[in-house]
Amino acid sequence: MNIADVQIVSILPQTLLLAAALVVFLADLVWKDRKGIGLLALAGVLATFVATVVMLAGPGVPTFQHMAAADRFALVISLVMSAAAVLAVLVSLDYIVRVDLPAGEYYGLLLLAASGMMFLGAATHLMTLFLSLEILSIALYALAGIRTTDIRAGEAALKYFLLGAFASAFLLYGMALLYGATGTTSLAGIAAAVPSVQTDPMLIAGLALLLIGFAFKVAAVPFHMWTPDVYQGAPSSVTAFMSVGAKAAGFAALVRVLVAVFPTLYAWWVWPVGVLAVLTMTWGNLAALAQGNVKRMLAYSSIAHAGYILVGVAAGEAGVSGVLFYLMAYALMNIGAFAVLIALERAEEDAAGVELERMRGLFHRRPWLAAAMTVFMFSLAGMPPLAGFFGKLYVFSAAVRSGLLVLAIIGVINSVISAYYYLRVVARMALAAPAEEAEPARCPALTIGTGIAAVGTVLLGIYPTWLLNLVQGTLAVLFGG
Amino acid sequence: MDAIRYLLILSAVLFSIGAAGVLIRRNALVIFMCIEIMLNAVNLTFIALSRQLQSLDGQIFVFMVMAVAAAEVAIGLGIIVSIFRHKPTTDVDDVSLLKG
Amino acid sequence: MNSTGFPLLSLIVFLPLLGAVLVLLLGRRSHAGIRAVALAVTLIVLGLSLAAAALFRPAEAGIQLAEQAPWIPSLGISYRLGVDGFSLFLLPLTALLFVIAVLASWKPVGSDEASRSAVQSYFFWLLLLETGVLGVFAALDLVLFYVFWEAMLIPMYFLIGRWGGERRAYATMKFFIYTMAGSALMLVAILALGYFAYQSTGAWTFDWQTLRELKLAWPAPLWLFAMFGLAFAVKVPVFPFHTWLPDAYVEAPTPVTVLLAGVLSKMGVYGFVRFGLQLFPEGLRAAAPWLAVLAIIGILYASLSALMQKDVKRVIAYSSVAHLSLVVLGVVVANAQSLAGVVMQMVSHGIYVAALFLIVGMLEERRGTRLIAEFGGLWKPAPLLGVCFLIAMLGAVGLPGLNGFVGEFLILVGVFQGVRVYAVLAALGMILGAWYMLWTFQRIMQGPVEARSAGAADMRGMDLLVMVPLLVLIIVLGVFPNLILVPAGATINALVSQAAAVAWLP
Amino acid sequence: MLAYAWLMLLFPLLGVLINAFFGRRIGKRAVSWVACSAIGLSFLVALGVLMGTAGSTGVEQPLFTWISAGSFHVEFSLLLDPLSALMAAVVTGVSFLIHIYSIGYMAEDPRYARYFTYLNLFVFAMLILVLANNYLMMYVGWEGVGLCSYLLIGFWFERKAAADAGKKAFIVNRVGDMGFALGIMLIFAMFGTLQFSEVFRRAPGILGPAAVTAITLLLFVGATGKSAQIPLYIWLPDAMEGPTPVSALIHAATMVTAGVYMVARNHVLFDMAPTTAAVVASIGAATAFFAATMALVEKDLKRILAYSTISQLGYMFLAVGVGAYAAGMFHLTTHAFFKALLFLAAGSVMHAMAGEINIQKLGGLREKLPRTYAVFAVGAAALAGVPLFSGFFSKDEILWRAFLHSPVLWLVGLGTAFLTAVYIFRALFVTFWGETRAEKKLWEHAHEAPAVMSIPMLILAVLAVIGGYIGLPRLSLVEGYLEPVLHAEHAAEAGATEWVLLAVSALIALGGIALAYYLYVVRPAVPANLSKQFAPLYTLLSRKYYVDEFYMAVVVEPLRQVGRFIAELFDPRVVDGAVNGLARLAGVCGEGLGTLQNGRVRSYALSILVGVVIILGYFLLR
Repeated sequence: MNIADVQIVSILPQTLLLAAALVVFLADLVWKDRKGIGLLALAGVLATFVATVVMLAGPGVPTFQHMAAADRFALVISLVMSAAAVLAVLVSLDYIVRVDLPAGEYYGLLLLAASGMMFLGAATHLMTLFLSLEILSIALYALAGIRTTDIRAGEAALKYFLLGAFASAFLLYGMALLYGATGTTSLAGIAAAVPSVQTDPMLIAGLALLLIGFAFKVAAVPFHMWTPDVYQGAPSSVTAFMSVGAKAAGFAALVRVLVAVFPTLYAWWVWPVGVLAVLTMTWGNLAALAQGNVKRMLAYSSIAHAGYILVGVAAGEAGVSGVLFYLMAYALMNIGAFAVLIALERAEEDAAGVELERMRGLFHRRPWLAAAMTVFMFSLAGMPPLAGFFGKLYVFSAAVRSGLLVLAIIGVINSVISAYYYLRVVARMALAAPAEEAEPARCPALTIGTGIAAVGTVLLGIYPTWLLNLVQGTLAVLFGG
Repeated sequence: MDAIRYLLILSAVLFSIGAAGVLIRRNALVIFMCIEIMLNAVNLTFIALSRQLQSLDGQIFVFMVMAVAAAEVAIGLGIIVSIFRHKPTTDVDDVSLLKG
Repeated sequence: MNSTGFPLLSLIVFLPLLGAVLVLLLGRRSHAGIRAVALAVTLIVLGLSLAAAALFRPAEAGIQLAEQAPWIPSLGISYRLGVDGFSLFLLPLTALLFVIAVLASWKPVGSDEASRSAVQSYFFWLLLLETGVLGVFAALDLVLFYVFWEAMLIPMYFLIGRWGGERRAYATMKFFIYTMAGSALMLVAILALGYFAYQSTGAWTFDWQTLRELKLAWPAPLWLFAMFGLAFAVKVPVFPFHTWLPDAYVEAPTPVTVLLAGVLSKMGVYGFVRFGLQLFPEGLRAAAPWLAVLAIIGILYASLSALMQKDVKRVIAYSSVAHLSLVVLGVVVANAQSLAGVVMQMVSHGIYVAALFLIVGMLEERRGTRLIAEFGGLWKPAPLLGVCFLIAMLGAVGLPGLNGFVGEFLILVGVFQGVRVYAVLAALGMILGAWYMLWTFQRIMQGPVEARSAGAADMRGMDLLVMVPLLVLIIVLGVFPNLILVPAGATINALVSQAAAVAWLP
Repeated sequence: MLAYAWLMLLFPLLGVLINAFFGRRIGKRAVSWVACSAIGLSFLVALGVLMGTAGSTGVEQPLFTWISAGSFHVEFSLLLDPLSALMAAVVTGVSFLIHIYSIGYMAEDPRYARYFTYLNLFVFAMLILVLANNYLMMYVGWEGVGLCSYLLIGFWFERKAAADAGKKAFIVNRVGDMGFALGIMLIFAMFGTLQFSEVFRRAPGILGPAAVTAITLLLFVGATGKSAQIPLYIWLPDAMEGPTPVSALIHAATMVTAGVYMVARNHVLFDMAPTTAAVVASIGAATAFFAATMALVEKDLKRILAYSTISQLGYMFLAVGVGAYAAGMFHLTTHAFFKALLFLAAGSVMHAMAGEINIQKLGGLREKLPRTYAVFAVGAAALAGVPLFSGFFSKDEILWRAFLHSPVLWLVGLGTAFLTAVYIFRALFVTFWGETRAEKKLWEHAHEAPAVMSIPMLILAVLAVIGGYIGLPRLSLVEGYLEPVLHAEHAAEAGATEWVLLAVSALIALGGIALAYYLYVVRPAVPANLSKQFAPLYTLLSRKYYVDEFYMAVVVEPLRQVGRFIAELFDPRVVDGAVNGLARLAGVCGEGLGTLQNGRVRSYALSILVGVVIILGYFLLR
């Protein structure tokens, strides 16, 4: 093998992140400035972001040894991921100092997880799929429990770890069965073999187990039970990042496997995915109704959003671009919402997240922060003209196009239910008298992060076309040629 | 020819035992070991299939799985230790502050 | 761009948005400046909308002043605005009522100190709302329409929730969720319609004019109409989807109630015509008997309910339900007279109901209560208030010579041409309407002078400024309804022939 | 002159505008000048029109297009023909006198300008009603006069009774108006136009018997409301809460006769509908009799006159019901004179006695108020049908035509005439004769009204005497004048029968007066005994046959109960309860799901495993 054929450029964003992670780990040994390390990490993710943008604009690149692709699909996922990572680092800069987290481990693991997520989005081989999944998972297990001073963080990490490993085992088993049925571990190979072995139980079972594995990662009901606990127990900045990144990565893999590898079995998987979608959004929304803790409510809300995205997945080929758009919109609004929670969070008493009552009268104390939160809440509720609305519009239109009108209907009804609990947050901020509370944190990075998320949420709503053009037709090149 | 079938069944049984163990046992360490059983059952499947298919992919996969499993052990033990520092127990049912 | 090459409608729709931004840029303490900006912007919008009405060529039935630009081409969503004779007068009406609302907000609005001092955000939301409402009436792309339709809820949420009465939190949440639930299915219907277009033409489109030409296979029109119709029925509201209304109307601050009743309720009726009758005449026809029965129930039910309300604002709120139910009945019947009546009544109702709610606001301001039993004999200390109340009330009661009559009577004539029993039942609303209105008027304005009302101040200054234009319009439109009916004539004829094409009523 | 007919409308309108906007600033004197000259000028124009239209079949004068909605095209346009001209002249003439009278009567009222604004507005609306060339415009006037009636009855709105009465008048009228409105709709549905001339021209060709009966009945429902006929008469007695000149103008002379005018205007249709005509005549006769009985026991002088008005309106309907439109219009005219006169005289009594109106607390007033007494006596004689007074001629015309039509109707009419003579002279005797029963202070204070009040009364008294001669059976000015419009077939030349009937009714009237004289002057104790002897009947009469109570119990209360049920129970609990229940259901579901989330990692694993089994099962068993 000639070194020139390795095509390292195909995995440039991931590699950059890995490199940045290493630099951060090393720098931590000698540099005790947590902000500085954070800025270092920020430089790394920004570089990744720029690289992704450049690659999106540039000509296509071949795959990385058929293990990972740099197709538009993967690059858009990278874009989402690096945007999420940029925001996550921005909101963490002040936060980890406040709650006293070790900077090196924190940023290193964050970058590592981000790299794993990007790899997952690009993976075109069962091996890369598994490895990248584990990279991101293991990094996230550790991140979830990084706040060792709090037992709830440990509990979150333990639950995530045990259940994650448990689910990984199923995924892995599914891979083994696919390998057995088709004789290959490359997705392209499997896809080529599928038509000839269609009804082989081994193949079918493999598909089912793969679906289960990714369903766990994206927190689809009934594989979602870990989500609220982990999201609540983990440090908020971690939750922000993983609720977006891990979900996006899981969906990227799910879409690539289901839509690109098993299009001929669409009739087989559309119903389980559809049912998962219905269960997921309904369960998430209903359970969120009963939450008094905003962080936990957002955890359930993230389950519900997984349900909406699953509607797009169930739409098959037609839904791919919708899923990508939704992921981007979701990344902006959800990290934004967590950013506001982070600003409100105080080191000790809010370890398990900010209670709804703490939001009282935020509009009077910090109008811009409250305004940003309002944007995120309305966007999450799917109100036009914000990003969340067009995300839903896109996935539901795909569902309609694929004849899944029922899913669209259930989806919009769910949006209405969700509006109630999002509005409750707005109501506490805007309509209730301010509580006598300490000032929320002020930090330029956090403000910038929140601002970017808010502006992005609005812009993506008013003029979604630029992103829509980007995600359009990604399927055609799902294997990167 | 049947050998492969036996091997597959064996690994499926092993996998099920592991899964059942996860559900039944309360000790975090034991649960984790059950998961290891599941992973190894998959490894067995890979190896059997690799032999059947005369392809190396499966065996490479097994190496990867073993490496990953090792990493998981490291992180898992770390988490368990970190909890143990707050609460001297390894019973997973004892750590259920987060719920609802 | 339209034939004049000047994006007049866009300017009308987005100028308030610009004003909202301007309001944000002004200092939070410069209340006078904020008010001035709001007033200037709403006045300019009013002027522009009148200019639009003047530019409108009455003889033509189709869409005029149309504008178009690509927006989200990948989904076939574009930016399209336009008006026809049906929607033409809704723009000046909206613009006028926003001017009135701004004037009515000259004194700080709100029930507590915090909200009263939040002038900046109040006007920000108010101007944003204006963009939303004007957008609804001008949008001719279904998705764009939906965006305006839903987006309008956000400012409304804040306006009721922050500056409303005691139970504002409950009312605003209910309003938001209820109306959002109503329009949820509309989104699916819009998407389905876009998909049908895709199936038949190979390209997604949400262009209203293209979609009109779409031939839909039965029963698609019925289902689509039902999904659209639910949204409109909630917005109007049609019985039994009306229970959000009393809460919202009552809890909202006066200027917002004026807008709710004057403009927002028209959106539902507008929708029934624009996206019901014009897009799915077959669907509306099939649903017509049901809708007609609901409308008639609405008239009688709301009238009887209004009769026994204890809070004067609730009386007017229920009267609004009754009056708009009649308008819906007019849409359902869809003949030349009833549709002319609908056009007329939409504007008329907007005007007199606005006047009535303003008066309720003034009553509340003077006495700190809205309970009818707490009033009495107010006409003596406040003669002007009494006269204004009287004229507005008579407009609402449908006294000939005032604006409420023309629309009501035309609708009834139209309904009578269609199904006579409907007309007879609906006409009972005339009697009940007189009853509850006069009784309310009597208990508030007449009778022995209630001790605490004896020193009530009469209207002056700003009170008169907001009221006089409305009262003048009540009379002018009652005497010269052709100001509206003639420009709308060609459009109404086209609507009628469309309805007749699907063999409407016997 | 006809070309300037619109001035008739303009003057009162200007009066309204000036007094409404500047009335409080320009002073009472200016207000009365504006108001009275407006009506006076209007009256002059009306006289001109009256002369101008003589012999004409009608001229239409379009002013502007009011409503054009497709085929629904309504002009605002005046119809000038003898019928409308006569009515307009009566309306403006009587109004003018009453305006003058009001200057004195309302002199002390703080809301002087408002009063005259309303009064001018009333004349304006009434003229629209009268001069309309189409149904809808007539309806405008119709409701407009109803509004003014509402405002003027409730003019002293601080009194609950006044406010109640105004509201009652408006709502009861609305009931009738709904019938009128439906009639208009039916006409439009049949003809596609609402213009009188078109409708009448095409009616014979278009309308079948059922349709014409329906239309005329609906129109008549409107008439029963405005003209206080059974079953909608109940508002008129209460309407006496208004200032007395208002009662004279609106509730005696003009507005309440609009129903008669409307039927006459639509005589083409009513001629085609014998059933309706029979209904009109019967209701007219019944109302006439029925109201007269109630007047017998009433103690309130104004209410006696109100019942009397109802009764006389019944006569007019009896007339138009039997096809004697000209006779109806004739009686309308004479009634306008003498009933206005009676009311003004009653007002003069009130003026003198500080508002006291209960005849049992008056008495002997002829000493103190000789002029009032004289004019009241003239009015009473006219009303009672004393020969040579105006009422005698017009009433006999009606009775005669009724006799030709149906002796039963004639008999009822005759009975009513008798009762009329009794009750009005009872009022006269009790109020003006005998010893006074008034409080001493009031009695001493009593004084004759100023000239501004008595001159209009005098003019009316003269008219009440001579007004009848324009319609002498031989002379028949009214009938002749109205001939071009009404095409009344000349009934058989007045022969012996007519003279006999004339004599009979004259005797009946005199007999009634004699009875009243006996009962209330000669033997004042008898009535009290009678009322004790026939206590149930007396109670029935004095409680007005319990009709108000009946309506209250059968219509008003049930509706209010339904309203209360909806407003307090059904709407918040059931309709809204369903909505809130749905929301609560979602909340309960959410909490239920929360309990599933028990925090134990092994149950989470179980959930995963269940999912695995189901999904695997689905895929493998599919």
